[in-house]
Amino acid sequence: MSVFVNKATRVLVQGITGREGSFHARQMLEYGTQVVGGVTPGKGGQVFEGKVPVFNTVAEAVTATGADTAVVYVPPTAAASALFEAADAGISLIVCITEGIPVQHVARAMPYVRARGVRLIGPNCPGLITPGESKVGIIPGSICLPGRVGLVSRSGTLTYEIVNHLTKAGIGQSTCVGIGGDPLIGTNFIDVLRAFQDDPDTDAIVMMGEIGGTDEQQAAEFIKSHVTKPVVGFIAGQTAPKGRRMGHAGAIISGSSGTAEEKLAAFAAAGMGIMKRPVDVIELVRERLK
Amino acid sequence: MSVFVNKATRVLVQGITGREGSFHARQMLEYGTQVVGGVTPGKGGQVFEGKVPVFNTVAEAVTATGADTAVVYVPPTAAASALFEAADAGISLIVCITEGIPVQHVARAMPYVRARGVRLIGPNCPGLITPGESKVGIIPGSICLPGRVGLVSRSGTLTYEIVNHLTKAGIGQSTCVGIGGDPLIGTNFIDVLRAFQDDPDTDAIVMMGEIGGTDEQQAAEFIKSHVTKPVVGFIAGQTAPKGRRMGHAGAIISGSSGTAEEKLAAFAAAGMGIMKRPVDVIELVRERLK
Amino acid sequence: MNIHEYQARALLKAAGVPMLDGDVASTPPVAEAIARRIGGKVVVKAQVHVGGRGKAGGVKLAANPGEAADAAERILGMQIRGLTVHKVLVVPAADISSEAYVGLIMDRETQRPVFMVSPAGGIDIEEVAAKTPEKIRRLPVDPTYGLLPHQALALAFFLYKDFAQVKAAAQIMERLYTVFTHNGCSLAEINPLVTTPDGRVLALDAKVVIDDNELFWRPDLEELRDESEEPPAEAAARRANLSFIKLDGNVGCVVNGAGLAMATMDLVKYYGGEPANFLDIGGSSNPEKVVNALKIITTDPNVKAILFNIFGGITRTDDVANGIKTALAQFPVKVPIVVRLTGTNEAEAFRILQGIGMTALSDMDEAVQQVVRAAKGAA
Amino acid sequence: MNIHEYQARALLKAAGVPMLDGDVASTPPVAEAIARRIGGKVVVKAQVHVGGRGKAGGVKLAANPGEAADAAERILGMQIRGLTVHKVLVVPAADISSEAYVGLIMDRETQRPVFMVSPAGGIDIEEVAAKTPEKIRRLPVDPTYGLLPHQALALAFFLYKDFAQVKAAAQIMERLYTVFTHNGCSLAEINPLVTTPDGRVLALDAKVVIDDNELFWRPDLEELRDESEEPPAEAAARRANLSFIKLDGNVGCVVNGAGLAMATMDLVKYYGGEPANFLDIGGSSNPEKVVNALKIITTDPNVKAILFNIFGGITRTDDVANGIKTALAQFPVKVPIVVRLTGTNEAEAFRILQGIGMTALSDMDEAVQQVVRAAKGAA
Repeated sequence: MSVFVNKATRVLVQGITGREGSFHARQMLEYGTQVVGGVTPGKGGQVFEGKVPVFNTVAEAVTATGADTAVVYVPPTAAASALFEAADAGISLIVCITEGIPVQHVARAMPYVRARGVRLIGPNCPGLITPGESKVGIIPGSICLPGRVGLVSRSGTLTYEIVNHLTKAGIGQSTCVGIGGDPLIGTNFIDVLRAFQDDPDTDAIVMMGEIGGTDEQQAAEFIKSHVTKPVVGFIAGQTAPKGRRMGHAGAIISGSSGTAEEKLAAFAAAGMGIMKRPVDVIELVRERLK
Repeated sequence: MSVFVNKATRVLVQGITGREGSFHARQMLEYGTQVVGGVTPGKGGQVFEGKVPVFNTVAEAVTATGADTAVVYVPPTAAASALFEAADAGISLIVCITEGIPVQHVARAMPYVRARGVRLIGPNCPGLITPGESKVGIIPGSICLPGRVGLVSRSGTLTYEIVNHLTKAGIGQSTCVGIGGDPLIGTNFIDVLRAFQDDPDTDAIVMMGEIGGTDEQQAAEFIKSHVTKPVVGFIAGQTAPKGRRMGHAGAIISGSSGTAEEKLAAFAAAGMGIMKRPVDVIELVRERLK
Repeated sequence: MNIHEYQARALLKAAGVPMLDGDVASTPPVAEAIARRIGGKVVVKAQVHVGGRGKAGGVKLAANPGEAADAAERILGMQIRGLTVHKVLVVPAADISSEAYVGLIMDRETQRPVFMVSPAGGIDIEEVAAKTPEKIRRLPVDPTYGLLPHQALALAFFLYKDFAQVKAAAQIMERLYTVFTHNGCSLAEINPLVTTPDGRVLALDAKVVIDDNELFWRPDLEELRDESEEPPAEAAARRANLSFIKLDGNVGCVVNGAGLAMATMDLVKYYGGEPANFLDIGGSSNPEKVVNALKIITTDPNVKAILFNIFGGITRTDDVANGIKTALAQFPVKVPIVVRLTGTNEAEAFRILQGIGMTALSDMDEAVQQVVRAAKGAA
Repeated sequence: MNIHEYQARALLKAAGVPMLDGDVASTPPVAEAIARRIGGKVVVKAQVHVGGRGKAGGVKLAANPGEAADAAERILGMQIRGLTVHKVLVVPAADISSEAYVGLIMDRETQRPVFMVSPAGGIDIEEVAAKTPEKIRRLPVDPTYGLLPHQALALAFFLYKDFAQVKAAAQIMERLYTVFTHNGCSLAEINPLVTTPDGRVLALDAKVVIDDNELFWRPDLEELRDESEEPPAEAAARRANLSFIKLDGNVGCVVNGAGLAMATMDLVKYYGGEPANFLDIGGSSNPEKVVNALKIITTDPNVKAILFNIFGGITRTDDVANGIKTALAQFPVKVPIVVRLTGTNEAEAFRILQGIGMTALSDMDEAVQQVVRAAKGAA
């Protein structure tokens, strides 16, 4: 099985007629994701790829299609508004791919989304995929293999690198979740770890963190006390200098806080397997699946 | 017994050093209300009437005194802020006496107060009194008599008039609640009716409404389906012209809505006793208490 | 507080709501000059705080500046529902493709500002609500977030198909919301919101009502008040911090508390009289307020008898008695006064009144019956 | 984005935060003129985007205009942690009674703006937090309501006893919050917030960091950027929409994705090399970005070998291969290039590279080991 999305997930694409949105909507359709509708204000009535109806508003789209999940590809200027709209329309899972949303806009949208009981993944994330069932976002379907290892990560291509190692080694994945590289994100490591722990079809978990913040340290605490399944971890940014933003808005060592060292120490204290290199994931997971 | 306040209620007076606040704080103390503290920013450390400590903030006052109820006498310019402050400090009942708060300020404070699970009575109300136990607000204690009739009203002196009739006739009250004359109020008729219905020591209910809005009509619906105790009602403003605000910001007939006629019709449909004159309360209640 | 259409237009314009050009005039020559500046056909509209101006002849079309002057001549000074027209608004006669309604009110039930929009504009929205409710869309706005962009867009899609017009209307709604919140409005509406043949979306007529409670700390809004729109007695009462409304009866009423004041009027009616006014002297009475109240009531020639109904709580009844005493010393009151007092310091109050040869009652029904008899006897 | 103290002061001043007079100078005569206008003792402060200016000699007291000119002379052109001082701020030397700290940051954990205030100001707040946490009060602000008046007052009571100062400080915090929200800040702080012997409360030094994501639609804020504060290569990268940070090693890295870029640097180190940079070409690569990336990396004389590590997802690896081909045709690259490509269109990418005599690897570890060897061989 899986967490958050599966073959029953009915996906709405916000920004389906845009450059990014249309490209990834096609990719999702090809993968077999149930893309039931798209939203672009002013383009209601169009049909995307000959089969996906386009609506002016999310509310209309939800009424017409019964969508439960929205994936957001709109530009950063409109993205916070897209979150408010999806939450208002009764969507239960929002996956926000958009990068570059001002953090204060996200801070304002977050309580609105939460108050409506909606799960937000991202922003600035690659989305998630349950191999063989549903891909919501931009993770390449071709590198994934159905299986029983759950992945959660703050980054995009680094996730692909590690998924790729697992797949090539014949180790499949239950769900791969990219939670995003921004300082404020809707779903954090702990939320996903809890879901994997509760998922009867996940046997082991791989977690990829990076420098900045204390999410990994808190996740390690959570693992120590609440996760009985084996967890293998990686931290990117061991060679990063202090005080410089390493691409991701969230990847920054402030003062003495958020270093790779303190995160790895927390992993070790939680009894996690620690990858020194991405490729180490294969052996570490294999040992733990025995 | 009673609803909302009783002899265990620990009251904080916001604006205790002001003209209104100090006058009524004294009246409450005389009545036997447990006034445990007062708040006036900048006057922290003073002692009111030789026994009530004054604090700079509600949070400090709550920590020091264990107050659970706040009564607000601050001027309208500061009143909305006083509501935010009391709600933040963990007060569970706020009674706002202040008149003249802009309705949009109240609209902004309301969800904040609600989200913290706080009951707000008012604004622009005379407060409430459980005769012989606790008076929180400005209802004159001298006209009340402990007993088993619950009163709820949108107005002040009209309530006194009716309480006075009851007391003179030897009919005591469980609690008298003035919910206020503004268009937006924290506690409405239904909230109080529900409390009286659930109060084992209230046998009958007197409800005094006035023109404007639809609260009385909704209350009548509620009574029809949820209140088994006898209810006697009054509507002030049968001679009021349309479109003019009759003193209270809430007492205004807009278009064809909010007239005394429609309210009295709703009362009749709910099987309530209807007072044509305030003095009628005596006979109507007496009949129903037999 | 009601304000004039031209004032409402100014508030909307300041917030960036697109509207037709136009200006206000107090004389026909000024109206003519405005019409000349605008060019083409204009509409001349009476500025009064009542509805139904059109039916009353207060709105006229003028084909040229001369006609505009004539129209202003006829409208200025006109009485509409008892109010004299002192100003006219002159606006271009817009070439209109469609009329919609966009309104924002503070709603008691949801306790939020509520948008109401309808593609059926230009007419009374209450009528639309009653007859074709499917033509109205309502949206309660969470005041902590304000009107969100997607909400404005959804409302605008209910009005228009063309996306450029949808976007224009959504922006107008966002700006109307700003007008509403920045000016403490209890109502702000555009009726009609029109589209022109060249596709523009414009506010044609605007109405704004400001929450009276907002005026305490917003002197700039208080300045929008037009006292000529109020009966002089009501303006005088307002300045004296009294809540007063003139009615057609002959029993003057001075009461403390709005609910009791209404109940007193109702009881006057119940006992066969007709109240001459609503008057609430408020909670913390002082003798001065009583003096002012008596002054205002006695200016009404219809008043044949006056009733004081005071339930002393915060209000000290001796203050009221002193006020009566002071007033009677200052000016003669030629009609009978019936005083009902009970509560705080009533013994002292009775003594004060006895001192000037008056007696007071303590029962409300008795007092009302007495004043009704007095008014009838005098009439 | 960091901005200078004098720019932060201007933002605070515009929001009504009281502060001492002062102005910025690029030359000693201007500094002297400012000191003369201010009168009395002044402080001359280097304007650079790093901390520890005082210890580095970048802050000097001047008793008169002449001394201010001397101080400016010595500070301008000075190097502080690798940055050249181009401007100095001249402010009065305030007579100070107390120093407090007031800061506002966007907090990851509470996901809200968080106020931090301390009566122990003027020093590093992290030090206060570590050594005397009881001297710091934190308050997360709900962004939907903003900083509420009672919250500002409670924070101010933590700093001061005198109620006039409490009110002044509360107002300053409300205004600092406005600066924070209106300018998309991730940090806005006043350190120290001082009281003067005559009882005033003033902001003495201010620091503001603006969220990079805010700059897209706020060109007015983008104008506050001082490119002289950035290494030229980083400024060039930013203009080319590349995320680039220069480091001290000799292995240049071109990667798609920030996480993979960091992991690549880490792996270079793991295999005994030293990364020369962080460089993320982003998700939707195009050949132009690759050309710019190579241009920027090759300007660093320390770079002895270059590694491309591309995991094709959205990024098409053939775009990257084409970018390499174009770059090599445009300018010579004198150091060895190791290319690792996998994913979208990798067959085509391999073909393109073969066409220009290059080979590519598909394994990351192998590629990193190879580039480390190449860099060592060249060194």
